[in-house]
Amino acid sequence: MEFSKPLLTVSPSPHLHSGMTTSGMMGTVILALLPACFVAVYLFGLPALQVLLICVFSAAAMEVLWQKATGRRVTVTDGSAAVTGLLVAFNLPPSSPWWLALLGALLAIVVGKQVFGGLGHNPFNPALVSRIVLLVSFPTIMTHWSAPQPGRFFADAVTAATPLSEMQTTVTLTGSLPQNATGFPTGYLLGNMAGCLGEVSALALLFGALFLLWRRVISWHIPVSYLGTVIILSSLFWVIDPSRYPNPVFHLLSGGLMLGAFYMATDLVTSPLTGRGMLLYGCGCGLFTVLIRLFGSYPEGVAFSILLMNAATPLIDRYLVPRPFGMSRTGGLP
Amino acid sequence: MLAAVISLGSLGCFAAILLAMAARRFAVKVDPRQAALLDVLAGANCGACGYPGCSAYARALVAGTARPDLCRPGGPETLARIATILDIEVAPGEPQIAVVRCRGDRQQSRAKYDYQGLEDCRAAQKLAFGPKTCPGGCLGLGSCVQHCPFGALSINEQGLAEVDRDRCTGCGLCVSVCPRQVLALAPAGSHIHVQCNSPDAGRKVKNYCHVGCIGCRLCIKTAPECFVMEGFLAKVNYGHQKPTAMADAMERCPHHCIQDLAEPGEAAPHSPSVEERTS
Amino acid sequence: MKRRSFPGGTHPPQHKSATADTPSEICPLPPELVIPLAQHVGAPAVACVNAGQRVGRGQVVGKPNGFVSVPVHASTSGLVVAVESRPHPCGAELPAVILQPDGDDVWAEEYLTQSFHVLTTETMLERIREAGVVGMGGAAFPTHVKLDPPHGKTIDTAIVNAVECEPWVTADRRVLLEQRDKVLTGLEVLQKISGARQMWIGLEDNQTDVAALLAPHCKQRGVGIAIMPAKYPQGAERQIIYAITGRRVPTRGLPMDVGVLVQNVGTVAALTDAVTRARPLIERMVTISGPDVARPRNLRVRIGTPVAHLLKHCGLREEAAKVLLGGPMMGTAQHTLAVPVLRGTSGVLAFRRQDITAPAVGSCLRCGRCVAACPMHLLPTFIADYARRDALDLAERFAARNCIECGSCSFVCPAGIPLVQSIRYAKGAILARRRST
Amino acid sequence: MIHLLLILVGAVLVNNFVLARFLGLCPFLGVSKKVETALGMGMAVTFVMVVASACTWLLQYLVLTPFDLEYLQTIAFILVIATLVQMVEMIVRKSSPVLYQSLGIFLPLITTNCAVLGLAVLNIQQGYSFVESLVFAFGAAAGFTLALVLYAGLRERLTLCPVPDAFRGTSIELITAGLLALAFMGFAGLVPG
Repeated sequence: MEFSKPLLTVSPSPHLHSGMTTSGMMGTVILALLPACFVAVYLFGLPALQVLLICVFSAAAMEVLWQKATGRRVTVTDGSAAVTGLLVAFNLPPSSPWWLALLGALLAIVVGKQVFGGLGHNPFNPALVSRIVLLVSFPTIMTHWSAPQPGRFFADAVTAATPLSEMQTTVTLTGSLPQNATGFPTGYLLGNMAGCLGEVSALALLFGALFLLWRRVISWHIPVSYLGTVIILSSLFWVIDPSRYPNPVFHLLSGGLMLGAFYMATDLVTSPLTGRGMLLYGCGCGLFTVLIRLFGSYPEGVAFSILLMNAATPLIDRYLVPRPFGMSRTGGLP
Repeated sequence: MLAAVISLGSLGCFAAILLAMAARRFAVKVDPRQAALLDVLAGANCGACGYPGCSAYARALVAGTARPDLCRPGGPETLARIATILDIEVAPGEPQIAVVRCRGDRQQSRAKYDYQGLEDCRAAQKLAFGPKTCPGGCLGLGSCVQHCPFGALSINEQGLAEVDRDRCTGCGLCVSVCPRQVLALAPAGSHIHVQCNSPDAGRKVKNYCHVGCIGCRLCIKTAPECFVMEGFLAKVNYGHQKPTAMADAMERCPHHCIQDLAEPGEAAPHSPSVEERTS
Repeated sequence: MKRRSFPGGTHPPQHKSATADTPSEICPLPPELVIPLAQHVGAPAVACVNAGQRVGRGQVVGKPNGFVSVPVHASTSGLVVAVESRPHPCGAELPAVILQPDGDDVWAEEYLTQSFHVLTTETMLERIREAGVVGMGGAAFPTHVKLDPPHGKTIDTAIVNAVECEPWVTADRRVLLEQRDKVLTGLEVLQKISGARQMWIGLEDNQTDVAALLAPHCKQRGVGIAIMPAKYPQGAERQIIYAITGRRVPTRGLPMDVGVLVQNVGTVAALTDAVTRARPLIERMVTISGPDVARPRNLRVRIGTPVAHLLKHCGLREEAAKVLLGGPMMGTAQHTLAVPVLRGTSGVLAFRRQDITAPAVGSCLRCGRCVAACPMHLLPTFIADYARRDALDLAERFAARNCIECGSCSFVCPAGIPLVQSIRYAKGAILARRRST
Repeated sequence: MIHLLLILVGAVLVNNFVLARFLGLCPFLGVSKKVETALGMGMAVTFVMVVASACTWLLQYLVLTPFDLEYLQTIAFILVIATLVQMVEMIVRKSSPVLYQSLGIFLPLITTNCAVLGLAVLNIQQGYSFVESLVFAFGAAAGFTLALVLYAGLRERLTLCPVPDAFRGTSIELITAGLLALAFMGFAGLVPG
């Protein structure tokens, strides 16, 4: 009597799958980030390429090492470590030393993600955790910016200030805005400013973001509510005192707002699940970003505000539960 | 110095009066036995007693609405202490242990279909009543392992559940979790068990399992009263065990479903106390 | 023509072209019919024939048992071989009448054609019940019960559900094209019994050709055609009601609570036979399709025909690795091909080994796709997570019991988590707990 | 008004008692397993803080300063706070046994909670007026509650995570708390002074 004849497969319904998998989504994100990568290398030359490569590969390597060491299934092929690595690189100054890039990737993968149990369990955006830890630990290196030198790959770095830090310094010293923050700096669209490796070219980021929206990897809720809140709030201040507060276009294009709104705040794991939750989350991000940029002692508030709203995500998910279809308004959840 | 003493003294007096008044106004009575009970309960919050956690059970005990012998992980020792606290008399029950009543692993028994889905027996049982042809066989997807609060269960390489006799406290949680009642509680002192749970007649069992009970009654003929039939399935009569006769029956069982689960180091396949009480 | 839909849902690939425009064929009788006594929601019928007895086509072989129950009929004339337990599509072995066709296929009695206009509602309901008409979209709920709402509930809108949102399945489309007159008469019967003032036929926008064919006839009868975007699960009762009428069926309620009656196209066609000719429901349209089927098509199949016979008739490319009854989103996978076609079976789909590779199960990304897809506005990932941890209270608080098990969440989950299976388990466990307390 | 608002925002966000001043860490780590409990604890602390700062302010400026007894500040404040907490405990126990049970040992521990004493002392050090000190107390308590509830939400999620064995329990909770504090660093400088 032999029991090994081929059997029919029985599985629970549904028996179809959309085909969109975790690795597929991560691959799409990487594709969307590529234009910004090219722009970064074009603007900042070889050092930027070095930072990008170190971050991506060390993030992947860290993930493999950690999962091997803790005896878990190695899931580096899902691409999430590579995405994290890329985003870490995007959040570093383009001329960061190699060890900073390495440390950043390590922090993101280990402290940001794996200690919580890996993909899907981290409460905070790993790349931002790494950025903030580095910013607090190495304030000088992390605020040492170089000016973009388009197409000059081997040029020596020229120190420059980011538009936001320049604004902060000038406002603190003189009480009014510097030259560059009073107009509508459309030059920033193409990346003609100093800043983190990946945040400088709003156009390249927007291009990738449209791709992500089209592929439905991210939904419109967070970017729209985030950017909308920033625009409304900054317009409000600008109307009150245009000589003291910069216009909304400056807010949108300078600093990491585009990167934050489309790629960091929309991080699937650390943002709310429901549409309403995402809207609230985006509004919170926008509010804190403007407050910190205008009144805080840090020139840039995107990273902090997203981390803060990450912390609020469990509460948002808990209290903004959608009303089931057909349940009365008064009924609520039993 | 004097000012300090006076001011702090009067402040203290004032506070004392305030507190005294509040204590009277907001007095709450609590039975001190409840705290004492909570201390002696096992503290695993396993829920085997049927209450959501140890403190709920303690409250029910004090209220007199719960039986005192429900804390299985605590065993007779806890029972005795509960009895002391509540000042009641109880007879200690026999400690129990979970037994896996199936030996039909992948080689020995027929699979009904290829299962794809959650690693959970109860979910799999809902798909065409489980991926094994035998309606009583262990599915080996580990629902019991996930639920055991003491880490006493595991799924072995052949895809069958296994009980670690040292860790099992006989709380019975796995018994209630298993969708096919493969796991059952038996006296911890007994070592010989019928390791089959198939309700089907022998003709059917032979068709899907090499090690299932076929209801041949050979064990009952060899060791009368030590075994009983329930439908087509032989069971050990735990209240009436004779080790030698049972060992004989074990030898003669054509499908080897009567098994001695004693650890290699352990002595007799039964405890003398069982013998004493039954004789 | 309205064009509305419902919030949520997904877009699975259609795969309908293989069978959509091929005329249906009559399936030859199998050597043995397995006619289960439980083919509907409610109490199973009780066998009223014995082994060795000769029966005519359409003869009652199982008597209804209670109000929510319908009789079961012999699908052809022949010899009752046995009344015994046989594999049933639900997975268990359940009592069935085993019938050996004699090939003559003669009706047990003559059925006369009669206009329904002269019949009373009671007579019509009785005939519907005697004919064993049940919901043929898959739920198999006895139609006479649905048409006879308790006192105090009035029906003002009747909807014929021709939204076939399950991929591959085209049976309803073929019924609509080939049995148009039956469907239209059935509509009138439906209107007369329910007293509905508004009548709708609901179609997806991939069926505009059917809509165009129906339009003149519907206009004549005052029946509206509602075209809805092709989206899954547009054909689910609550979703189609919302799309057409804008009414939301209360969570614990039924369509009749908002004055709506929904009937599947096949059921409506069966109503005509039942009422005007008093003929029992012994045959239905079944789509035989799937990547493994060599000659996919729609067949008019006698109830009780084993799946193995159908697949043999249509041919398999290679040995089937997975066979479904119903559509791929809500159908059930079978562990044996001995199971018969029931009144509620709309499709038989066969898949090869390479078609059924499930995505690797990872951990939840919290991407919210399941939330966006859920037509019931639930949080599938939360409920499934709580179900896996046996936190039934939390699962219930997040309205697990409202899940309609449409499968949209599992379909879109990038981590390949079998969400529906977990939620289904939670639903069962919650119900069991309610019963025990 | 602006001035009071700044004090409030400063106390809630910028100089958050838990995440920036690191006061009251004991209940922060102890009573944050569930959001409901955290909210209850936050309410209790808010009540104690506001009443305590009123009492201690009055005590300071009506008793201690006029009689040159400032050196008794600490002990007198502790006495007042201890009394208050005892009363809160009795009231909670009577009015909400469930909350009492879940707050457990941490209710009496508010007595020795450095956050309450710290608040009373800070009030005097900053030279706040009576109204200012009340606003400051409320802000500090709201900040404490905010941090506690945020942290409780995070911890509820943590219990569902397959954290590596080495990091289970307090270890991962402290990492989370650290990251939360890092996020709050962004508020630095938001309110001058």
